[in-house]
Amino acid sequence: MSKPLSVLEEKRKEAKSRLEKNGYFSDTKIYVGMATCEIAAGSVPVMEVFQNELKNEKNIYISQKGCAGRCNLEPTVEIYQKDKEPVKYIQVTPEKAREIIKKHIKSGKIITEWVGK
Amino acid sequence: MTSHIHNQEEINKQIKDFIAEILKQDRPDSHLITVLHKAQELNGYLSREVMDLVSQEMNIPTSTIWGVATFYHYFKLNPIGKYNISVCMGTACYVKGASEILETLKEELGIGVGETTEDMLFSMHEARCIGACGLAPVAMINDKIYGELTPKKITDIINKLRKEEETK
Amino acid sequence: MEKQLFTDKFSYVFGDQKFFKKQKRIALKNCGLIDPENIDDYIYAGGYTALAKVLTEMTPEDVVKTVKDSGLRGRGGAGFPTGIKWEATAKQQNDEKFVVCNADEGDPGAFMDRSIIEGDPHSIVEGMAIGAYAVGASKGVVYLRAEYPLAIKRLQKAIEDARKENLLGNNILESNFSFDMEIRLGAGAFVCGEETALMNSIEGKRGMPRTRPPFPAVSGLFAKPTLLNNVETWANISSIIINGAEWFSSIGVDKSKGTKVFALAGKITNTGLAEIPMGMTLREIIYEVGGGIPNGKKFKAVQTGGPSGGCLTESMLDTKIDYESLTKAGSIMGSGGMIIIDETACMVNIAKFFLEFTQSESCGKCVPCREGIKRMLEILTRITDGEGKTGDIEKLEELGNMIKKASLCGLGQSAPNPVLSTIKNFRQEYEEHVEQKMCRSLVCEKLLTYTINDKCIGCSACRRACPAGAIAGLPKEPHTIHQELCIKCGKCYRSCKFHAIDKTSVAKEQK
Amino acid sequence: MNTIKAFINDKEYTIDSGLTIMQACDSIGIKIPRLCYHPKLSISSGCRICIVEVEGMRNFVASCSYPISEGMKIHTNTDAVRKARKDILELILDNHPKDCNACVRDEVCELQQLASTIGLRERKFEGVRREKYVDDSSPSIVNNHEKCILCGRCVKVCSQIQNISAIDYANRGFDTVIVPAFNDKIANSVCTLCGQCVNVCPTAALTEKNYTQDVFALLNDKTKIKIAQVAPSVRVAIGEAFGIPAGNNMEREIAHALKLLGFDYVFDSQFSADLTIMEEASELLERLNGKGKLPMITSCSSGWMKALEQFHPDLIDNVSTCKSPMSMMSSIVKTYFADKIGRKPSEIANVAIMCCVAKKYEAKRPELAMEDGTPATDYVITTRELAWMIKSAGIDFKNLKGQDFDAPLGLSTGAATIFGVTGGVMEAAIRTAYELATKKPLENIDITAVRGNEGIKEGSIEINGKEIRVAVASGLGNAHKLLEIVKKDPERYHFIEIMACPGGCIGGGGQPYSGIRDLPFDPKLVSERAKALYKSDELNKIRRSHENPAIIKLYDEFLGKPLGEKSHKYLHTHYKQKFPKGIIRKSKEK
Repeated sequence: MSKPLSVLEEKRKEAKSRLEKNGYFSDTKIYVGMATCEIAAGSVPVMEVFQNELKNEKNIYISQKGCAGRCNLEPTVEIYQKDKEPVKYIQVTPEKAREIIKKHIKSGKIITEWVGK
Repeated sequence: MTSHIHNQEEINKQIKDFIAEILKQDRPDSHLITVLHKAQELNGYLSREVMDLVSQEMNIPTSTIWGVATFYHYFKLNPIGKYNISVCMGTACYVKGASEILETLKEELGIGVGETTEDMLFSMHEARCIGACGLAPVAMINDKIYGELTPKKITDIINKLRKEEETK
Repeated sequence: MEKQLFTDKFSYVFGDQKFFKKQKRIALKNCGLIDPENIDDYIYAGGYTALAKVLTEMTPEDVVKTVKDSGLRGRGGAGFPTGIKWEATAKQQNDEKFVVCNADEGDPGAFMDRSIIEGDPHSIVEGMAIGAYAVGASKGVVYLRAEYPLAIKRLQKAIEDARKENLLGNNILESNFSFDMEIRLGAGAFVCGEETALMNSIEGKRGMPRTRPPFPAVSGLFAKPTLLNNVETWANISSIIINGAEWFSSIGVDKSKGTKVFALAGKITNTGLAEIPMGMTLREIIYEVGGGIPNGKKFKAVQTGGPSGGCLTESMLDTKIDYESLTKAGSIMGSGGMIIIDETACMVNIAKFFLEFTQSESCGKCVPCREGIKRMLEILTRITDGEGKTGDIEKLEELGNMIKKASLCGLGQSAPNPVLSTIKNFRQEYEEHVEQKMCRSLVCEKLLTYTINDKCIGCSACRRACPAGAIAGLPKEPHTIHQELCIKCGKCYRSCKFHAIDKTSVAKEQK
Repeated sequence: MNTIKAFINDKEYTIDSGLTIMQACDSIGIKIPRLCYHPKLSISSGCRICIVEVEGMRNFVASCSYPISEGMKIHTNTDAVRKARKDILELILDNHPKDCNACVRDEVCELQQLASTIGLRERKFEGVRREKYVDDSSPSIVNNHEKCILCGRCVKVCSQIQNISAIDYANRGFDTVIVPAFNDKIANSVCTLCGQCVNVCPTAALTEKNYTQDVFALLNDKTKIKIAQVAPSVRVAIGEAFGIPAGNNMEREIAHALKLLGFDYVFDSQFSADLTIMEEASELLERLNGKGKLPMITSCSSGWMKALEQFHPDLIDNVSTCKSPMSMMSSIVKTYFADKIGRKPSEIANVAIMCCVAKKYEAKRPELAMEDGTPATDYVITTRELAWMIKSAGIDFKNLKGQDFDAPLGLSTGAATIFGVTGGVMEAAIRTAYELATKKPLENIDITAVRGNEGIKEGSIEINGKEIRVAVASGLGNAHKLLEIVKKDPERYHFIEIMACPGGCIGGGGQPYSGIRDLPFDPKLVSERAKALYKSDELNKIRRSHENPAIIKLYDEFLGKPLGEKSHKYLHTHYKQKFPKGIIRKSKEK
């Protein structure tokens, strides 16, 4: 009986459609690190900046994420844009976040000096 | 004062309700630590009265409860200050100078580890690693983590909190 | 699912080639890539496929065999073969069994468990459900540190979401298998990382270890057969099920298969979490993944295994990271703390730090640990205070070896390791402290001499700070320290903003 | 039984399977040194003294808990083991005062004995010690933390045997202490002062409150008439303190020794035990006739009385109002007897020699005081304390000729003798109650249903066509269990005997440390003591309390009749709820 696997396949389809509804497949995706360590380094106000300043934007998906393990570079923010390589900003502050929105998200200009290598 | 008494009654009632729920489950005794967490959350610390209440409600001897409460660092047996400072003494923090931070705080606040200032403003504890090693040395004041501390930085933070209190 | 793994995705997403390229991410496969509070994200990324797979096409015996064949060993410290534990628990006949996740991450400086639960909580739920299926358990408990509020919140949400999706509860995914789990909070006791102490704590008691046998597989939580693994171990399970035992055992070396997550901390450029395949050398992880020692300082030692581990020196940097090699070199794998120590650290002081930790965390049940570690700490304290006596080092060794062999649980059995391994590798530093009353790293305050150099501008800050009245000098004129009055508290040094106070330590005449 | 083969010190043995290494070694005559282990209590393996080497194991193994298995190769006496044991013992002693000569347990200390066995000859470590703290708040038990080695036997006996849980471990690591809840004093805790913790303590951390100096001072006080009384179970245990095998009744030697110590009169608590039976049997019959609550529960055990007030206040009306034999005696001495010798009560001092430490507390109960507020019983000393006084006064106890107790309060029956053993009060009461009610002799006065070592016993007897159901519990843990049944089914029994100490008074908290080479509170020892009491009963010509001529005379001359006005005044009392309220852990079901 292949029941559980097929049940899960159904669930995966449902999950996908829910994600879709929430904008998961937008052209721009922003991931802000929100683990304890990231929060300690100041990621909550950074998240707030992205959420507040982009709340009227369509086709942008903002999500939290766990810690990838790069403690001394936190808070980190990744920007995925369709057909482009992801960009990781490190040691992001609210001020930097605003700049990132202005230059990178809205004008497509990566701020290379803030990008982790 | 009446408001305080009323408040205590309310706290006791919440603890009782919480225990009543626990007692419906399997092996209720095993939830003692859960209940003590809840009681501390509601009451601020584990007072004798609160532990007595837990004992009567859960049918666990007070000596057992006292044994458990004194075994675990997390349980506070005395009222704690408005600002509860936990200095992380994890290895990463230690290697990067956590003991200097602790010494500075002792001097600045005039209290030792586990103590509370007379004005009930600050309590100080040593914490095990709070998992912010990248920012070592760190301290947690209530829920907020302060990283990359230096003796000067921590003194400034304390003074800032003091000022805030004065202006209130 | 493709076997080509996660690691590439990490370097793709994060860049950071040097840090990620040498890693192999299995336990951390989703950490930093998905939204931990969204079950859809996990399911969409392939989550719960392993659970569905075992429920669909594997018998419990198959699952146990797969885990056994994979060569996975416990990631919490001792490195006991996981499959053997599973087999032993599965073998027990009992109407009630438990699976337990040890998330009482206690080693100071290790935080991979927190990171996994905060970054990928469903991997634990899924791993435990698979384990429960394999051993015939219907209840799971995660024993989680109360100091990790965010992890508690995320795991709680994961459990609730999984229940809603029928990934926990009765007849999971319409199979005959039912399983549910709950979180129990610790309350701040390092010893509760020891499995029997942990079970006592879940039972609401003082977290004191029990004697073994009986082992948990026979009589564990509530005296029922219990399968207990740590967070990182559970996080490996779904990948092993999906990719097979052979795939997992192809990673790593000899008796140590797969990967291990290390928390890099201390004097290292890239602090953080790195999951590396077993068999990598210490040198590779420190200098390549970790980026070496910052500020141009010299490497002195690497401490692995937390308070139960040991310190390894420069000459041991080519040691491979696997259970046996680390043990042979005089340390342990432990839960994966890796503290890099540079030349500014005093090894006697480091040993004292770890011993202070274990001494304050001893539960007090058995004599060797309760009384013995206290005595060792007293001896170490007097050594670092300049009051060491000839023979003290030998006493430390005698006590340390006895405590290791006679203590009741793993805490006591390993507590002397940092002392014994530093005596072994840095005996000269100990001897300098004892015989010459000198600390070459300028760490042990009582062995220092404080003097004022010509940077002094006469601000008097040090004079005011000195509790012994040992500093004299007129305002705006260079001050001096009267050595015979100095109590070596270091307050002047901390109070000076002009780097005008020097610390030195020189060999005193031998008595 | 299945057997296995194992090697102990290189010799092969066939051993019953299912044993621990320690039990296996015991069975072949090798006694591994041990400290925290106690066969009646759960095993914690904390002291690590009993470690052995097992081939193939990296670490030492605690023999008390490790099961022996087929082919195991065990070494109990290698250099490594001996050295480690020495180090461990030294660590214990480093945190223990070095005042053995000034210690009340000098020469009867398990720790001291162990040091000698292990051969500790040098001290290497030293360091800070546990803080000095003495809790002498209660009149019965003193807790000296400085001498505590945290073996935990007291905690276990208090929770596992007595189900009182007055004390537990608190704090942790080096700061661990054993204390009542909230670091309270014993006097303010739920402790019933039964003294079982004292019995199992290997050191002087828990001892009775010692009144020997007061008693010596009293004996030198020429203005007082000094009167001693001796409890039944003292006489069958005191010999052990002088190396006389257990199970010898030394009552004549005790009476002689007390005279030599300077007591003016030496009376027997067995006399007042007979008196207690007169009152209690009558009270039972009254209650059976509808006057008062049933089941009636005995009241002579002081530890049980404190447990009643703190743990079972709802049963206060079920408990007999009779004072204990000790308090009856003191009362009668200071009234009836004082009159007889023409002295004022204030000129008389009563010293009770008891097997019990709770009796020290009973003596201080205000409700038992004389009319002027002074205590009826001036001092209570334990069997242990008396043994020490005898030694200290240079009395050659073993070789005393012996003498009788003084008349008239020294004459007793066999029924009174068996008060010292669990079931004895019940048996004595039935003998009298039956005959008082039926006016016929009881055919078989050995009521075996209530004899024996079991914690809970039950039986029944027909009195005037009515079945009287009785139950007996010894040890407070068993008492709680029995009372749980009673609370659910109040009709089940008519009469219940409860003794706080396991085995009854012979297992009391004041009995001699039962030979430091053996185990304190050894069940075998307790049954030897019991046998001696039953034997004395058997040998006594008078075996029914109501046939004691001195008792009959006492009623004639002074009291009138049982439950009469004077009886109520001098022989009965009352109880009331005390705090803190105790918690009884439910016995585990399933």
